[in-house]
Amino acid sequence: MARNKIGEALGEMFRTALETPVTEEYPFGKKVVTERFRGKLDIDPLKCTGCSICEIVCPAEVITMVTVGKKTVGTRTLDVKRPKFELYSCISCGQCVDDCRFGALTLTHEFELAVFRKESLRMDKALEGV
Amino acid sequence: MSSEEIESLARKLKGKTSKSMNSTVILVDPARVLDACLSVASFEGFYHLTTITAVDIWEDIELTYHFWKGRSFVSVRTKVSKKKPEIQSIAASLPSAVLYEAEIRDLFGVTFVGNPYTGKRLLLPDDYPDDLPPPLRAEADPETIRKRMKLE
Amino acid sequence: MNALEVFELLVFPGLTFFVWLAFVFEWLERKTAARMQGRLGPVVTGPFGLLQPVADFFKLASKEEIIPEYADTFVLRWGPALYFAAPAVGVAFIPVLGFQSILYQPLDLLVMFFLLSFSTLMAAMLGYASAGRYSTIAVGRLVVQYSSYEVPLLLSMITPAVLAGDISIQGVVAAQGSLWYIFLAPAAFAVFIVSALAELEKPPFDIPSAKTEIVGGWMTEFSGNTLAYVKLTKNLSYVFLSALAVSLFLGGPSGPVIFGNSSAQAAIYGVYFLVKLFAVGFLIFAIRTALARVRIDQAAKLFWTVITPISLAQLAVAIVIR
Amino acid sequence: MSSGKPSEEKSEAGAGLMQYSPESMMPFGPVHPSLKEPEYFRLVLEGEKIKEVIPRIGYVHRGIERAAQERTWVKDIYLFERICGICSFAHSICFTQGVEALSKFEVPRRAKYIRLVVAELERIHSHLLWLGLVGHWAGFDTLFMWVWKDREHVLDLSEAITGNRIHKSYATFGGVRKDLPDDIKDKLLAEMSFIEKRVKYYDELVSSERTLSVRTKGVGTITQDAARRLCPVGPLLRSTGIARDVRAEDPYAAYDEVPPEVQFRTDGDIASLLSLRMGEVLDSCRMIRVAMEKLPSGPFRTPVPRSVPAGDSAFHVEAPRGELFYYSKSEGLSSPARVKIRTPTMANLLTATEMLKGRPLADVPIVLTGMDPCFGCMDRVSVIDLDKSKQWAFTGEQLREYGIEYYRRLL
Repeated sequence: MARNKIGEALGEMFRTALETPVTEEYPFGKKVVTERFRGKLDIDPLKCTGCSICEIVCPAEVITMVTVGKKTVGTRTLDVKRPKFELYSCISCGQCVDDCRFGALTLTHEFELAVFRKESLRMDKALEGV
Repeated sequence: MSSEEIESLARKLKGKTSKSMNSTVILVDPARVLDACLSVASFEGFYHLTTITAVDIWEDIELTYHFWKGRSFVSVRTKVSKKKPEIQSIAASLPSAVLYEAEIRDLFGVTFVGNPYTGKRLLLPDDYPDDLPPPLRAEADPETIRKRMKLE
Repeated sequence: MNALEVFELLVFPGLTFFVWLAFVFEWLERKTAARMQGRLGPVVTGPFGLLQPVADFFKLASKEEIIPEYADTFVLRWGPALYFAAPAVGVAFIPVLGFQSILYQPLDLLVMFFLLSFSTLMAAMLGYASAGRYSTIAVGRLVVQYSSYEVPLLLSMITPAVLAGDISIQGVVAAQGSLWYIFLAPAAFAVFIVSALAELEKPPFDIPSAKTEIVGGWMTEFSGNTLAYVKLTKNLSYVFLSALAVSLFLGGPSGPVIFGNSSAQAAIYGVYFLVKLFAVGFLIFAIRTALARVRIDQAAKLFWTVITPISLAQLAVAIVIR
Repeated sequence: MSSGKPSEEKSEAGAGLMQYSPESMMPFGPVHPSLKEPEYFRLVLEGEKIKEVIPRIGYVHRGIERAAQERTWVKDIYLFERICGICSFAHSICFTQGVEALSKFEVPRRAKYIRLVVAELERIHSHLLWLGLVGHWAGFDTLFMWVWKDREHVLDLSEAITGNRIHKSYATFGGVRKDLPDDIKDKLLAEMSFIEKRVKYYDELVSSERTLSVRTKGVGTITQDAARRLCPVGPLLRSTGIARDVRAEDPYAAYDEVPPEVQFRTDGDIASLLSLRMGEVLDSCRMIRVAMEKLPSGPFRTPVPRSVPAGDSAFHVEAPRGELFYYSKSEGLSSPARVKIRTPTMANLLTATEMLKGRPLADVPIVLTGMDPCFGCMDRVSVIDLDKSKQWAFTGEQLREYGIEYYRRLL
């Protein structure tokens, strides 16, 4: 067994004392996240075609499609749908981003999601865009 | 354990073997489960009982005892009818089965005769209504459970 | 006692000065312990977080006081004041500016013995009075630990008195003019530091107030004012014991004389005293960060079988030298 | 009031065994819903000796196996990933590989290597977390701070590769969702040598620091024949000398091309568990380095049909705490018919309870820390002191201290 003496950690302690501490002063210094960090979901209303794949695929059932208007295709009239997001229960897994063929959805680097009112985490951006 | 040995064991226990993916399964009827497990476990190195899986197949419950060694599983499978969900416990000779059997008793309602676990419940909350069917059974409906236990 | 003496006793080299020092010591300990662990330590309040202990004190003092159901309210109301009094009085016997301490008794080293055991007694009474389950178990361990470190602590304090031939702190300090007793009796200094660690319940002997083991130890049931004063007292006794170590072993404020005996020289003495005080304080919490908590049975064994014989031997050597 | 006398009315005890009167039943354990698998034991005492241990778990039983039956296969990956807050990637690769085996689907070699690298990263962070907790438990907060400071490097690496520190959401059917970032290789190799240097220092520190080694040597020992009988898994099993590791014996992902050196010790106490887990961290660093050298090029993922053909599959992986087992059964629909999950702590739980039988009350917390339950969850105990007929409630830690008091009387 290695020699058994007290105060084994003393040397290392003084070395750490000289190094710069690792605590990040978060509220003051901004936290740098890595490039692939999966933060808050965001949608680009122009690219969204209302195909509702994201609603089907979302594990947390955060997305609901809302009919925002009508359009006629040939003889049939279809209603135009756009997604509405309740981001307070979104788990940022990115499955919808992968499956959206039109690239309308992206995961931003924003992670400060503490809000006073639940409504401010509802995203209806896609609805007005039509 | 080569396939001939498994074949001979299955014939001895009047059971059938079937192959599924990486595990060979020996189907036996409930009375012979104990000595099937014992003989599998006694093969060199097969003593590790990974777990016991219960699956609800409509009118009865299928129990599979998985034993693991090397690159393959050898599993003993049996069916227990829902009308009389009782089977002999193997915990006396394979002590690692105690908790697995207790869990299945909680979630599927299969009582293992002779299981030394003396707690009334292993997993379910104490106020789970006794008259309701155990949760993982097909006929257990989450809505009624939620209402009966006054969960929001 | 004329106005100057009262001022000296209560403000400058006396109570307020040492209470302020207690806050600085707590800050110093938290800051360097953090820095040694790669953390930052208190930063927000005041420059470099210097006012954090003061902020903690006033925050606690303003909090509501919860007295447990079966607690002995009388002891809990007056206990902290007495507990605070022990080091507060002791501090007045330490010479800071020059070789005269404010209060001088011919046998004031014995007063020190009494104050040290009195503060542990008060801690035990407070813990027991608060009738919490954790505190009662903690008081049991506090007494066990006290009984093991008391003998070596006292022995290591007697050694310098024997060397100086005078049982008063002022006398010991004066006798050390030329040669500090740390060189004459190094083992006694080491024993004093280790027993001081046990008295202050700092790791590795923080068993009575072990955070992870019994939540707050004998301080678990305190809240509001009581907790504020008990914490302050622990820091004050930390300063008090370091000051004792300085005066008994490092010659108190003695050091090269620059301005003869004018008031400026007194200031220089004060500076020497402070430097040595911070050195001893730094030594104590360097040890505190480096060691894991020892179990109570190991602590008792360590004290009785190892530390007491050393202090006895050291005393014998001192008598021979004398 | 004699302990253990059978009482008239039907007590807690189930059928068959001698019925225990409620007073002799001592509840020991937490009611801590925030913990993953909070163990709660009812100990039957005879004076100081523990005669019978009845575990009671399920405080966070979220009915995941039932919930899985109502979600599609892809959604289930994100559900199972959230079973454990430390070894979440082990759950997702165990489930995905089980289903890939069921649908006889060949995953590209590069994906297998990437899965190996991320799984070993997770093992390193899980073992470092446990080392820090042991330090904190023994009152040595400096070790706790240092170890968790170095662990940040590993978590930052996971974030760089998968986008999240713990819940990686990275493995999916047919491979992984994103390729390794191209500048990751040298960053990984640099961090691995850093971790190796630090862990070597900790290993040496923990064994030689007197105040620590005296608290871990010969404490909470597990004998080999008990292990053979009770089938514990992972480091707990290997610390008794039986070197069984799923990665070596039944290799999955790229473990057949990058085999692990299975670590094992012989005396089964906490000190050997400590050095065993440190050895595993060093071995993981080595494996990551080898895997990065031999990393094949090619696709990291191939498309997979949504539904899974009928059949069932049993699959297991070596999670940081031991063998994790998934049994999934499909009837060819878009959601699974049944998924059975057996986590390593479940297997080790029985070993811990059996280890407690016949031991004094004092050993309860130490034996359980060795098992490294997902959280050190011995939190509160209420002791019915039969001879003094008083009721105390201690915390688990306080029980630790009571243990020392107990040993002190033996001195």
